[in-house]
Parts: sequence; structure tokens; C-alpha cells
Amino acid sequence: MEFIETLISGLSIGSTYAMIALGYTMVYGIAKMLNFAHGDVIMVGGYMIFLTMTALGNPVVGLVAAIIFCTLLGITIEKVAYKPLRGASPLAVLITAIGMSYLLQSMAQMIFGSAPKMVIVADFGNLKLGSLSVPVYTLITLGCSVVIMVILSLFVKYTKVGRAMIAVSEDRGAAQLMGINVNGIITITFAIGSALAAFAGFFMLMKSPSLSNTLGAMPGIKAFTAAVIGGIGSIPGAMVGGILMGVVEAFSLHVPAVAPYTDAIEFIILIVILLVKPTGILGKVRREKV
Amino acid sequence: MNTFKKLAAVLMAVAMMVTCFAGCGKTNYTANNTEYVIGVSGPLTGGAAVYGVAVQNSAQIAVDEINAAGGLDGVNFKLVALDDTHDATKVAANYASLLESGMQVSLGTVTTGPGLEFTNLSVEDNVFFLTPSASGDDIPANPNGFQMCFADGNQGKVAAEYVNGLGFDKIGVFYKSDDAYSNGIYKQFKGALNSSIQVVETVFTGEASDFTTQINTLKDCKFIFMPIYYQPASIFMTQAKDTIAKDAVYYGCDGFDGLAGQLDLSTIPQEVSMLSHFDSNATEGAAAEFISKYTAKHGADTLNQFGASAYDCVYAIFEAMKAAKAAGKDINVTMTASDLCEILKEQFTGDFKFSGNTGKDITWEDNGYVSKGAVKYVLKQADK
Amino acid sequence: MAKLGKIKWKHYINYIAIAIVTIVFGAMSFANLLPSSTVYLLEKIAISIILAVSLSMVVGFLGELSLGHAGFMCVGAYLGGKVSCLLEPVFGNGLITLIISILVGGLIAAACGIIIGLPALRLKGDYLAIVTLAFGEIVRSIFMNSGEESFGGSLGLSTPRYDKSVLFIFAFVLVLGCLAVVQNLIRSKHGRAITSIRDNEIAAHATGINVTKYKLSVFTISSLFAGIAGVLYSFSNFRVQSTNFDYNYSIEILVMVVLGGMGSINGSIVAATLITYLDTTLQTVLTGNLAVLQDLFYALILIILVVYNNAPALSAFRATHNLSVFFEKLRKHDPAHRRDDEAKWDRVPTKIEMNEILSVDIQSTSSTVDPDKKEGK
Amino acid sequence: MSEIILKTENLGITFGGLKAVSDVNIEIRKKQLYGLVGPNGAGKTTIFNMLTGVYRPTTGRFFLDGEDLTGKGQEVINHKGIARTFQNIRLFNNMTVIHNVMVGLHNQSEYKCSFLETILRLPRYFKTEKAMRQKAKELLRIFGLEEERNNLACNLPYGKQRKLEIARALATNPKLLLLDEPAAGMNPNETADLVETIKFIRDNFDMTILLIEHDMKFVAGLCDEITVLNFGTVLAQGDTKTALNDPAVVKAYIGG
Repeated sequence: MEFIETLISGLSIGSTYAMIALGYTMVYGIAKMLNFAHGDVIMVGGYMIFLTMTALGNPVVGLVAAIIFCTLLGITIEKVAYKPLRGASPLAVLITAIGMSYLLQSMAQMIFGSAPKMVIVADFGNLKLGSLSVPVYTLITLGCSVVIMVILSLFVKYTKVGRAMIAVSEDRGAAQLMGINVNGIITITFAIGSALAAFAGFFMLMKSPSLSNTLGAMPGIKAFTAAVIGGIGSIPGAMVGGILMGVVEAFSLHVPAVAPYTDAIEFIILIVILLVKPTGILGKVRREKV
Repeated sequence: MNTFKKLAAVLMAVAMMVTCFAGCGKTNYTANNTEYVIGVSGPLTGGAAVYGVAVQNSAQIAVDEINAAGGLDGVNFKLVALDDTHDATKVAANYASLLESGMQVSLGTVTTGPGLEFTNLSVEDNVFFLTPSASGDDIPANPNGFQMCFADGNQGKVAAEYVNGLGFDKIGVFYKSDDAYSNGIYKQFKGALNSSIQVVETVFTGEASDFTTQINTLKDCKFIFMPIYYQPASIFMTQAKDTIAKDAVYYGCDGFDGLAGQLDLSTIPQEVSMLSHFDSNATEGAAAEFISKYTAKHGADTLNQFGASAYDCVYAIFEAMKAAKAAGKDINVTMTASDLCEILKEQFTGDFKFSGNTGKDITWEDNGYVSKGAVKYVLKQADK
Repeated sequence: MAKLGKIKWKHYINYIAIAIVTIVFGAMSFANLLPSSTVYLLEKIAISIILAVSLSMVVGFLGELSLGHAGFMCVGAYLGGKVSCLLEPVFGNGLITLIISILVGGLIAAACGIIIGLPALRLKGDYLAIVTLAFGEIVRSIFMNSGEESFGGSLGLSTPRYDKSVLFIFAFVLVLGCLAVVQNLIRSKHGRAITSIRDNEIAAHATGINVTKYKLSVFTISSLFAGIAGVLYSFSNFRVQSTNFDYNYSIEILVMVVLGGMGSINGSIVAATLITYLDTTLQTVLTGNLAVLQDLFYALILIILVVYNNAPALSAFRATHNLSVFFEKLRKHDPAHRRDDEAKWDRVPTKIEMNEILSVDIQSTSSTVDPDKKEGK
Repeated sequence: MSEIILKTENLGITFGGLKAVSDVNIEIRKKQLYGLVGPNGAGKTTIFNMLTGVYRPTTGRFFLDGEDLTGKGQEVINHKGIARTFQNIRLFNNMTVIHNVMVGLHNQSEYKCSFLETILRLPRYFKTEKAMRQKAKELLRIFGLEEERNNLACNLPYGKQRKLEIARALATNPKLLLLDEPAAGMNPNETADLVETIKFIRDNFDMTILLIEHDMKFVAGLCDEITVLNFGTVLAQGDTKTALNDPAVVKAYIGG
């Protein structure tokens, strides 16, 4: 009984990680960059939802507004901070991503102040299954992340743009020679990644209604870890990694003796998995041709 | 890279020169003061910014009021607030900078972690500080340090005594294991709690925002002690409202303050109460007066006991200085921090009494701890 | 010989500059002319330089990304701090305590470097980065939850603070030591081996370079200095608090290395100094309500500098608008400046199809090929 | 000719069930110029990778100078005396030309200098540095690269990059030099020059050379003996002229 409850909590935590990890994995898989600002795009999405909710009171409108705004923001960030550095050292892009992260956090505090905002997106209550009590938002988040994962996988596999994305991720130079607009594809990737961040923001607020400018920072890192565990670049991998992280977190929190070490345990799992399988659970092994 | 390096080398050389010569030969930084300078270091940005901003805003309100009323015999006060982002490594630079900008008396730091550093730094120069909210037990360890808030250990003890009297045989605890405040209270709480009471302990760390696991673990408890700040508490309560028994009691310490501004408590079925020195829902008395002043100027969302306490700190320092001056002590605007510290120490450990919005007839013990009434505020009754 | 003299001068200019700064500020400190804010800043700068130079070995010369530098620093700070707590009653808060603590903290951090490096260095690129980040967070979490008697738990470990008028001098002496080790190593056959791994790991293997040994050595030496920086940190603060060593701190060190220019030690030194100075200045100048602007300025400066320094589109602009014209004499031969044409040979066909080769007529130009041997076709 | 330098016995490798190379038996004698010929995907580079320790052979063994090196690490094999170049040039691009060669000299016993000696700048450091530089310069002079020694390797023209790669491989003082398509991408002038260089190396360094090449003319003009591969198996082996005239080879190239 306790086991099932803890497992459900794990799914609840994990589904949020999975949602964020999907965005990370998209961007990393195609643009090959660690987008440290991803967590902060989530935060911006959260504030967009807050604004529209305050003005109109409709969470769906809020979500749509957040998606639109985050997509535009993602494209802008890409154009301003990442695109000029295409072809430069990947570390340079990493640093501008970090700069962007600081910038977004600082601007959010300037605009919205330092106090956390309370945003009640929706209240679904709990679902009673016998003696089990499952928060409905857990089911919704889990369901939506699975749906998004499936849509993304299908999109990448079966649409022209999706296949172009794969081509860009495999070999940028060759893709260019095949007539693929590499810059355009990377911009689209950022747009999708940022839209996913808006979704993630929505579901995070659904679960914990407190919104501050550091909303995305730590979940961002955790979700990135999840994406790596699952095999970064792999869309189902993000899902698997996210859920795994969530379940590990829940069980670790449940045992009082190790609960304070929860973060450490998650990171130890990451290290162990990478040592056993250096590309993550579902990651593809790439052999460098000699 | 090259450009940057060369440019940087020049800039650095210039900067170094400026830093160096600006400080040359100057040891008495207060000699040119035209106002009494109060310094404070707190988190004005980052995750804990809301507390630092509240302190800064409130202290500024107090300073403005005092100045508008003519200051101390015509001499105004000035507040200098620096940002430490709740990071102890930044305190030394802030402290030095405050001192060099003429600080004579201080509000210390807003939070405990950086405060421990401040305590040690300030004793060297003998700078008097009265911290509004750095509640660590070691903060007033030196003779120059005083607290306006309750020390963590004392809060834990008082809370344990209260719980001992309630007659529960099992209680839940939810605290933040990587936080000095939360740990400090909980450690003393556990020590003072009747050993017959079974404790279900749950923790979180960092800026976690999903407490489903902890809520499941705690769901059979009718009394949950939460020595944490209000933001995680509000998340916990929102997530727990359907899982934890409707007649359960959430009991917190002064960190709960501000909860009402953050969360629509009527949506929470459980009882929410706290042990504090300030009631942010007060409708009468000094507290209400402060609340209306604060909200008029800065809105309600950064209103919390940190600010209320800081407001009181400024007034307490002001009144102590006034009292000392009236008693014939030599207080002037260019006096050194150390001289002022000796006078204020004598005042605060003497029969000086202060009444403000966080308590009436507040006095201080010789070891710097505050002595005032702690009140249990019921923020919301349980839905029956 | 004249040329040799010139090269030597160039090689040692950073030692000389740091020594001069140390002597000048040291003299001012003894004459009691230094305000404490400058002293604190100097301590911080020295710590930053040690961190940046040691990380630059891993990132700039070995070409591996480590985001766990603060973790090694944390190990050094806690263990060095603990040793100093234990030694203080015996030797007092003097040089002996300081030196022993530095040795112990540094060596234990180096040992951690080996322990984490042995398995982790099999991983590459971003995977190694995330594992080192994880290591840093694990270390932090362990110290955070340690018992109050052992490492102080969430309140942090209370450590003796060294006399502030002297500590920064000692710190700069350590900077010189660190610089000597890193620089001497880089400018030697071992340094060439390390750089060769960065440039082409496969070729380094094939050339007989013991890649694992060198990766591990670099990682260990860099952890050693991170640990030493940590011990210095424990002496420059009254308390070691694990919250300060989070991944953001590792990233800040990385920023110093990247801004200074990959594979440039002097660049790392300058960037570490400048960023520390900028950080502290923004923090103390932007008081009260202006504090929000700190991160904004910092972020903008960061983005603009990095884009300006690295954008391929701006390389022509950089070539003409360059301060190096004025500093031609100071210019040092640094491969990092010429990274731009890295991808040059991508355009050269390295693999030509069989029939293309066969169609090339080499008889007319070469007398060494026997024209009779055409049977190959 | 003289003694056998390299001998492989049934060398083979499988990648996930796919037989990339199987049953390769080669014997190379001292100072021989030996060619490995075959169409794309015949497994030539895979054999090189096995001989240099990049891949571990799944079957068979190989011996250098009678010593079994099967399954040894890349570094060990290099120390034992097999050096190679790569199909797509792999230089240390951001290092100078002379440093590239000096990396090649790294492991030779006369240039030993420990970490401690290096860090403390003991006399041994200066001695070895000077000696290494001297030796590298000599090598570069032989390859006509002395003038460019302080340029970055990536700034060299293509032909010179090839030469530098060979110089670096020679600097490791090998018994056997493996050249992977040394003439690929070269113009006729450069190719002719390369042929001279390879012969020069053989004669002056007493070097045994195993090379991969597509270009039959090149092979025919240079190699003493060859092995022709197709789909990972040996089609023909022996002295160049005979092997190239083997019906199986003719069929594979023209009829196949």
C-alpha cells in the first residue's frame, strides 16, 4: 500500500521532470547545446500564465498565451545569443546560455518583484480508488507528457521538418549540402523546445501554485539529469529518465534516514547509469570513425 | 580573446589603482558623516529576495519617518542596504563596504547563514547590530550582537512545550534539512519534546516544489509541526489539502508569517496556526498601523514579519540612542561605530524597554536574545 | 640569444606582474594603508585565480568540460577547515596550521579527483560535464547533512579566520605556486601530450600518448588546486557553508576560463581578476533597490563579451579592431587565438572514389611509376 | 629478404554479427613496401585499426617481430613499434608543426623527464627539451617542413599535412609504419612527391611500410607485395604484379 502510494508520488514528481526533460532533449538532440536557460523559459511561461490568469481567469487562455510568448522568446534568445555563435566553440554557447538564464531571472524580478506569486491554475482535487488517494493533477501531467512524447516522436519521424531535424542532428554539414536550411531547423527546434517549456510551466504551476523567478532553476537541472539518464537526444529516453528520477526521489524521500540525501542519491544514480551505459538508458551509441 | 585580455588588463590596472588610492590613509570612515548611517546586508535578489526586500523597505519606512520627525536632535538617519543573495561569501565585502561608507550601527543580516559571518566580522570593529530576522542561536554570540526575532532554539523549545501540553501521541514534522533556520528550530524542538510522543519526520531540500511523498507519509498525523518559511508551506498546504485529515493542525513558527498574503487560506480545510511575534492580519494596534503603512507604499505581497521586525529594529536603535543622549551620553553624528556600540550595548542590556509592532515592553537579555511575548496566532480554524 | 632572452621575458611576465602586485599591496598592508574591502577583494581574487588557472588546465588544455570544480573546492574547504580547527589549539592560528591544512585539504581533494576521475574520464564531453556537476552536488549534500560535531551540518563548519592583513599575501604566493606548476607542466613534453589529447584524442592514442594517464593527472592536479583554493576560502571566512559550493559556482569559474580564452593561462588570470572585481563592485555599488540590476549587468556583459569574442561573423571585425596592435610586444604565441579555421579541412575531399583516382593520369608527371604496370585496372 | 616484421594469423573481426574482416594472413618482411588494396568497405582500414589496437580482433592474432600484440592497447602497440597515419588526416591542429612531431617523440626513452623534474625545471628538463627540439627539427628537415615549423599544423597545405602526419608517426620510432591512403586527395605532383618520400623513408629509416591505397597505379609503382581484399576476405596475395593479374581480382574490379 505504502509502496503504491510512494510509487504514485514518484510518478507525480517524475512526470514534471519528464515534461521539462522533453524540452531539453529536443534542443540538445538537434542543436547539440546545453540550454541552461531552458528552466528560465519555464519560469517566464509561468509568469505569462500568471498575467493572463489575473486578467482573464482562464487557464487554457493562459497556457496558449504562455506557449505563444515562450515560443517567441525562444526564437529571440536563439537569434540573439546562440545563432551568432554557430560554428564557434560549444563552450561559448554554454556561457551565453548561462548569461541568458541570469538575464531572464533578473528581468523577472525587476518586473514582478521578489515576492512569490500565487497562481491557482486549476483545482481538480483527489481521485479516490479504494483507500488510495491520487491527486488528479498527477494523472493529467503524466497523461499529457506521454501524449506530448508520442506527438514529438511522430513529428520527428514522419514529418518533413522532423526528418530534417534528424538529419541536422546526425550531420549538420551533410544536411546543409542536402539543401536543408540548418539555421531554420535549429530555430524551429528552439521554438518547439520553448513551447514545451511553457507546457512544463503550466503543469508545474498546476502542482505547486507558488511562482517566483527561481521556479525553473533546480527543476531544470534535475530534468536535465533525467534527460541524460534516459539518453539525451532520445525523446522516449527523456520520459524514462524523468519517471525514473521521480520514482527514485519519492522512495528516497520516503525513508527518513536517507531523505536529506535525496539529491545526492539522484545524482549517484546518474553517475552509476552513465558508467554502466555511457550514453544513458535509451541513448544511441555513436562510434567515432577512425 | 586577445582583445578582451588586453582591454581587461588595462581596465584591471585602472580599477586596482582606483580601489587602492580611494582607501589610502583613511581609517576613520565616520569622520565625515552628516547623517547617522545604518547598514544592513540581506538577500535583495535570488530565491530569498522577498525577505531582504521586506527588511529594506520596512527599515526605509522607519528611517523616513524618523527623519520626517526631525531625526535625532536634527540629525537624520540614512539606511544603506547591500545585497548578499543569502550567500555568506558575499558578507565580508558588504560589511567592509558598509563600514567604509560610514556605518555606525547595523541591522546585521536578514538571514542566518550570512549572519554567522557578520557576527564574527562585526566584533572586530565593535559594531553594534540588532538583527530583525537572523534567528540563529549563535548570531548574538558576541557582546555587540542583538536579535529582534526569537532565537531558533527558543522557538523550538516553546513550540515543544506547547505540543507537550496538547496530548498527541503521534505528530508529524516537515522541515527543510538544508536550512539553518529550520534545522535550528527542529533540533531544539526534538530535544524538548516528550519522549513518549512519536514523531513522523519528513524533510525537503533546496527549492523543491513537489511534496507528494512527504504528504503521503504524514497523512495519518493530526498535528504537523512545520518550522519552515511560508513559501514552501503554502505549496505543502495546497498539495495536501485533500490528502491530510481535514481536522489536522499545521503549526509553524515565525517563518509562517506572510502565509496569508501568499495563499487563500479559506481553501485550506485544516487549521493553520503559528507561534510568532507579529500578526500580519492584525487589524488594530501597532502592527495594524505598520501593515497599512507598508501596504500603502509597497503592496501586500512582500509584507511579512521580517519587515515588521526590521521596522522595530530601526525604532529600537533610534529610541535607545535618544534615551542615551537624554541620559547625558555623548552621541554625535561623526562618532565611531565602536563608541556608539558601547553606549547602545549598555542601553540594551540595561533597563531599556521598547514597544513596537512585534511586541510590547521588549527587553534584551545580556546574551543578546530578545525577551518578549510569543503569541500563538490561529491563521485559520479547521473546517468542521 | 637575444631572441631567447625575449622569449623568457614573455614567459615570466605573469609571475612578475603578480609578484609586483603582491609586493605593492603587501607593503601597503603592513603600512596599514589598505582598507579591509580591498583586502577581502584581494583574497577573493587570489582564490578565483587559483580556481580559474587550475580549471583552465582541464577545460582549456585537456579539452574536457568539468562542472564540478566547486565540489573539489568544497572538499578542500571542509577538510582543510576541519584540520585547522583541530590544529588551532596546538599550533595556534599561524603559518604552521595554515600550511598543514592546505596540504591536507589539497591532497584529499586531489584524491577525490582520482576517485571520480578514474571512472568518469571514460565519458566524453557533456556527459563528463554532467557527471562532474553531479559529483559537486553530491559532495555538497554530504557535507550539508553531516553531523554538527563533524562538519557543522546546515550551519556550516566554524573555522579559524587567518589574520586578514597577511592571508592575501600568502594566497598570492600560492597563486604563484599554482601558476608555476600549471605553466611549467603545460610548457613541456607533458603539456604537449595534454594539448594533443584536446586537439585529437584518436591521433594522440595512435601516437603513443597514454591518454588515460594524462587525463587523470590533469584532473588530479586541477582538483589539488581547487582543494587548496578551498582551504584558502576556509581561512578567509569564519564559516564554511556548503550552500556556497553549488553548481552555479562551478559555472562561474568556467565563465572565467572561457572568457579568458581557452588554453590561455594569462587570459584566465585576467578574467578571474576582472570577474571577481566586477562581481564585488556591482554587489557593493548597487545598493538597496538597485541591487536587482547586478545580475542584469553581469548577464549583459557576459553575453556581449562572449558573442563579441567568439562570433565567427565578427572575426573580420575583431581582426581589425584589436587592441593587440598596441600590445604587439606583449603578444604571446598562443594557439588559442587561431582556432577560427578549425573546420577548414572539412571542405577538402579526404576520400575520393575509386574511379576518380583511377582516372588521374600520374604518368606524365611522375617518372617513378612504371608505365608498364597497368594491369591493376 | 630478411626476417618477418609483421605476421597475422587468421585475423578477423565481427561487428554485431557482421563479419567485417575474416581470416587475413599477412607476412611482411623488413624493409618491405607492402600494399593493402581493395574497394571501399573491403575492410582495409579495419585491419589497420586492429593492428593499432583501436579494435580488438575477435579471431586470430598478430605478431610484431615475433611478439604477440593481439588485444593490446593503442599506446602499448605504439610503444612496441607500430605507428600509423589516418585516412582523414588527424593532426594536432592547434599545435605548431614542430610540436606535432615532438608529441611523436614523447615516449622515447632518451627524452624521459618526470612530472616533478618538469615542474621544478630541473636540468634534465632543459636537456630533454633541447634534444627533442633538435630531433624534431631534423625530422622536419627531411620532410621539407623546417621552414613551417612554427606554423600551426592546420595552416599547412594539404600535401604538407600528409607529410607532417608521416613525420609524426616516424618520430615514435616504429618498426612498422602504417599509411592509410597516403595519396588520397593529392594532385599528381604531390603524389609523385609522396612516392619519393615513401621510398626515401624505407631506405633511410630502414622502415617497413604497410599502406592502404585505392590507386592501383600508385600501388603498382610502389609496393613489393600486396594483399587484395574484398568484403573482408583476401582475394589475392603475393607479389604485386601477380596479385593484380589474379582473375579473381580482375573480376572483382571490372566484372564485379
